[in-house]
Amino acid sequence: MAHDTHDIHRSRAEFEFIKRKRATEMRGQLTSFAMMIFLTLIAFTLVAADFSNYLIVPIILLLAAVQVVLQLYNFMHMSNKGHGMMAFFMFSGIFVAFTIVLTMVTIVWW
Amino acid sequence: MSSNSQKKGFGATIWDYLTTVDHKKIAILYLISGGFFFLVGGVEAMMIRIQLMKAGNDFLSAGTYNEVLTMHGTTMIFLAAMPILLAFMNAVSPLQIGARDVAFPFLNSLGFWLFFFGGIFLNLSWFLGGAPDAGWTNYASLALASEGHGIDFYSLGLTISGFGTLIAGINFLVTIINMRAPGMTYMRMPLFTWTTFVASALILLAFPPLTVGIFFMVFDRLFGANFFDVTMGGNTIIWEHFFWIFGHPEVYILILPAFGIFSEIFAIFSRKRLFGYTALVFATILIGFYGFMVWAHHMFTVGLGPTANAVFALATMIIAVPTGIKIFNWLLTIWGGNISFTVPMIYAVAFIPSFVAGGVTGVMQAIAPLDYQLHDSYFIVAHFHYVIVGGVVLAILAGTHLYWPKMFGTMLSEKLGKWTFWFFFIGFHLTFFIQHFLGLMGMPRRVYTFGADQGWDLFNAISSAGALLMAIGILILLVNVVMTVMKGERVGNDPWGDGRTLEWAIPSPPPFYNFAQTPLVRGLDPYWIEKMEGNKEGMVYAEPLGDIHMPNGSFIPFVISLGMFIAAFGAMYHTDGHAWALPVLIGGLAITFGSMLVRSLKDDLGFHVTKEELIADNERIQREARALEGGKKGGLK
Amino acid sequence: MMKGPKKWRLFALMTALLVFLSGCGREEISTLIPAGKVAQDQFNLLILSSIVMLFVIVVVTIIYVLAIVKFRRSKVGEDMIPEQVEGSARLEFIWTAIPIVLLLILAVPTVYSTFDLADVTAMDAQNEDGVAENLTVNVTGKLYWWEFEYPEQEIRTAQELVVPTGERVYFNLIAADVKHSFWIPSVGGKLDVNPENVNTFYLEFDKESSELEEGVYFGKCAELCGPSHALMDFKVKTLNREDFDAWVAAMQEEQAAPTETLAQEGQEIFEQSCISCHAVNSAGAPTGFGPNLTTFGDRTTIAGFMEHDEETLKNWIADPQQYKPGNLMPAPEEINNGEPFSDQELDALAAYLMSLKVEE
Amino acid sequence: MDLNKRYTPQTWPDHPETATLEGKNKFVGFWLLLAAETVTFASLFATYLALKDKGPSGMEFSASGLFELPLVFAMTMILLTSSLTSVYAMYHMKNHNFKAMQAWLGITVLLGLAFLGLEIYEFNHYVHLGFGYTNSAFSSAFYTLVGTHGAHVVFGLSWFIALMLRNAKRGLNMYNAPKFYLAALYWHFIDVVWVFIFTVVYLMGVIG
Repeated sequence: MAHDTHDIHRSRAEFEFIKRKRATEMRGQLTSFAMMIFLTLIAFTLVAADFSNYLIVPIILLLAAVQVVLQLYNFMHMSNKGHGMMAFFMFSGIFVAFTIVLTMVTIVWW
Repeated sequence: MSSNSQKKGFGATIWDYLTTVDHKKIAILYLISGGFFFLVGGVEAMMIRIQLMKAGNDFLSAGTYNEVLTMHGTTMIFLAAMPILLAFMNAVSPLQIGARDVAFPFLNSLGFWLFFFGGIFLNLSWFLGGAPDAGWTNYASLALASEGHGIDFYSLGLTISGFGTLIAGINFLVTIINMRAPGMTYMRMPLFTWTTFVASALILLAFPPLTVGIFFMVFDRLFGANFFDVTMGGNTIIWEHFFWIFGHPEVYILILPAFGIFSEIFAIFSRKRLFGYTALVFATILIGFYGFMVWAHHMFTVGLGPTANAVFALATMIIAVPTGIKIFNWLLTIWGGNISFTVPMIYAVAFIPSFVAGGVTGVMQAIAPLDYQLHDSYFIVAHFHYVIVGGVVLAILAGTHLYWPKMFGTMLSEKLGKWTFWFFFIGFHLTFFIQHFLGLMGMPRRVYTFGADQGWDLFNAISSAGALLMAIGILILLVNVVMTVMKGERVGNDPWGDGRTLEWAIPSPPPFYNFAQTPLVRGLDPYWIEKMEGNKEGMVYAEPLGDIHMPNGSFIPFVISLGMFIAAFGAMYHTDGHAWALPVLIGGLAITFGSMLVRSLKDDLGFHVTKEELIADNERIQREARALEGGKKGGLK
Repeated sequence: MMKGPKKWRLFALMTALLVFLSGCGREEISTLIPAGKVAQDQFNLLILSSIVMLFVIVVVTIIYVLAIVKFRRSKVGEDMIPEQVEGSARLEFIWTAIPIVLLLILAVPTVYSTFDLADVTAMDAQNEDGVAENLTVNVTGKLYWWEFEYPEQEIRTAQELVVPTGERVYFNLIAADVKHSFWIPSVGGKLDVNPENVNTFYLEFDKESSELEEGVYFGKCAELCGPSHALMDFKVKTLNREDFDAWVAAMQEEQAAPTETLAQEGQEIFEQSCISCHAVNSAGAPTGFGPNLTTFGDRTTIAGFMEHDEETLKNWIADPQQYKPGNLMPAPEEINNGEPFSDQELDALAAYLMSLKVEE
Repeated sequence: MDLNKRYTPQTWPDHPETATLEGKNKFVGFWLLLAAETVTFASLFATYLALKDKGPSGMEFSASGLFELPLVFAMTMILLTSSLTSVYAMYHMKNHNFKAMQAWLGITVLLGLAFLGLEIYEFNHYVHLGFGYTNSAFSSAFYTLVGTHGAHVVFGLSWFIALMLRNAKRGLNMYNAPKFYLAALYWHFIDVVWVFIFTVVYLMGVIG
């Protein structure tokens, strides 16, 4: 377990570059946030506007799914390098989750 | 702490095991407690067979019989088979990938103690007013109707031990993902490590549904919820689904590590690399994947409708394909090999026909309309005992013989081992083969008695006789263990002489830091490669000798688990209106969360084994090895 | 070491012989002697799958025996290092493809039969007069006994199902308390009896049960339902259509009062202590908490599993818990002003109950 | 590992959460736990969907008549915002700016507390209407699903608070950086679950 990190010494320019990169990333996160708020607003509006259920249900589920993707990939960095195994297990989990929900809404009768 | 050769007092040894975070010692703890529960479950099995040895027997009353059958199933699955497999995973997997320990030594210990206290809690039901009596499947309508606290013991005990198992699963996954030695790519991992990996993944995703289902059961029984209460809008089929969404992967959680053990044995004792390693790995992954898509074949007669039944019937049949791939690859592994019939190998060889028999009856039951006849009859009892005894238990017995020298540094007697084998193996087929026919002759499972006018007497008598032979076999094994411990003859690194993977490259038992230097892996079966190339050093190393960082032992896992154990009593007796119950519940939780808080607030950075200590330790090991060479050779060569 | 196995082999052979000799079980209850279309279909699937599986076992056994005979260390030499073969794509393909073909052979009849056996569309079919074309029986599973209601005929009975031969009989199944499972092994596979929904299926009965040694088929509860799960048996009487119609007609009539004095005495006791749970008239609205006793004298068993004679009946009434633990029938003390029934009272009750008959 | 080793923004690694083996283990293990949590919540959702509006005969409550959207809308906005503030905290963690990180975490905790307060108010309100936990299968499933989420919020908040207090004097080091990171991941996951709760339970509940 002797894998402690080696010391890092960055040049000034390198350091500034990383800082800028992070700031750009952070602006991206703000955009994601804005989108989440926007999607939530749409969902609530749809329900308030009282459209047909057959229209609303798929749309709001889709909106929720998009939000989850934003959270996972942007806020939780699942797209970053070194997340392959984690993504695999998350998707396995989502697959099992989906199966369970499908079961309970179809073959547990009435 | 730096040397395990020091003689310690009895109390110090106990304390050492109570606080250990060393995966090898935790393996021993799992083996001992799993072995103990295996004996308990075995006694329960014998009681079942005594009761059913003749028509209208009155050895057990109806209610007691239901308790015994429930506890037999629950104990064998959750408290015996799984922990013993976890023992081998702990003892061997980290060594096989060249790691110094598991990823989370502290959690490893916590996982064990949670399992242990959960198991003790469940078994205390015998002394505290009656054991659970709704079958290990604990179907909701009967479980809610069951009086007394039996079902509460079941739910709370399995909740606690289930957390332990989940923790163990995550631990092995992370260990295998992050801690493989340099050169140990995924496609060079020994098959036992692969099956550990896939079984852990199944634990990760299958235990949550069980936990949720059991939580519903606890809330229904203790806190007035209505998940399964039909009159309040509840639905008992929800329980059945959750139980089997967990229950089917659970079968693979048990059988995959068994496959792994047999894969190792076939390769070692045929002196041949596994035939079709890649296919075996992918078959393992596929079996794990299918494990989640077939659970409703346990529910064909529930009335889910023909569409659901047909879909699940077809999905179930597909599993036969990867399983068949495995069987044929094993056959081709021994084909052209140099087979030595040691005790582990005899078990492995006996496993193939037994498991094939269990597998084909599985396919028969996948045929949904046929299953309407077979379901809940003795045919299914025969089937799953063929799979679990013929697969998992044979693997456990084989693994005990195979890894005993690696875990304890001594060798179980081959002669007694063969006696155990013959008694157990013949007893097993005698007990269960005939039960297929009992099922076809109309005998339902889980009956405490049967009338003499139904033509089942003879076969039941034969079945009971077989159970007796199995019991004799296990007794011989116990004698074997005691004699081996008493004798205490030490063995070297590779007592079987044909070890192929990394665990055979280091002393038996290994020093607490496992590898003084992390080995460099140059292919599949790394130790075999070095042996074939005549490497005198044993291995090629990936790093120079240097300080090793190791975790400290800790008593906190024990205390956390104890807290939950205490809290469970509070929760259970709370419904009886005892004034002391609520304080006990709160007190237990306070112990648990308090010790968790202590753990997170106190920095625990571990300690270092210095280079000098390693060199001294290595010299001691060399000295002992020379002494071993000089004296009578240990093991067989 | 070799002495042991030889003896065992002999023993195993004898075991196999015994299995063979004791045949396929009893006609009343064995799935291996099918007595109806459903059981026959399932039996055919059993045979088909057994043949396919036997083929697999034979193939594996041949390779396996050859391997362990040819390549044992005593034969190939102590120091022989075998060639480290990696695998073979062609072999992998073969043993992937052949099982898939075998499974396809099984898959087709599986799917067909699954849908065929679940087809209950004819259940609601009516002829021009609005009378159902097919017989439907509503089955209710209760703690350790079965209730059979014939909704069209407006009759009900318990413990002994009476059905006509040679036609489809449809069943509605529901549990009144915990989950049970309805199974007549020699006539067809089981179906669960759930507390929250009605399950439907059909069975066909080919043979009149009077031809059987015991005169009835045996039915079972196949789902663990409590202490007396093992005793939750029922019997099935199959009659030809004519006899069945006669039976229905007899059931629909008002049952006559007993003529014997002892039985009349029994009736009096019955009407004081038992009538609030047990109906003795088949027709009309459901009455009572316990099994309907209209046909008690016609039955072949008491409580579903015991000898049908007066001695057993008296023992049963005197202490039901001893014979069927956990059942809900009260002890005599609870229904007879705190007193156990005297021998005389038991005699009278037994005589009365045995006189309850609709068949000749 | 040396606890006393001091870092500056210049020497602070790019990914402090995975810079040590211990950190990397925690990181992978935690993601696996989240996968298990996904299945756990799916089980709860599935049960809720199966038991939605199910109760004893004559039950007076149904999802469409019960839920109050404005309150839920406010809760959603609060929790979404808290997810963003924890992203800010992690941004400063990576820049090795301890004070800013603590400040943003503080805001996150306050928002979380506000959410929790509203949830308690909501439950209390329903109970006063007569919609108690033991009323029906529907009520049991509803409270268990939403309540389990609430319990996760409580645990997440306790985790944040413990970390902040514990490390207030120590500053950031390689030992606690992974812990902060994982706590933030946990918080995002809680948000993900809530997105589904407001969609599946509340929005789909209101439209019946």
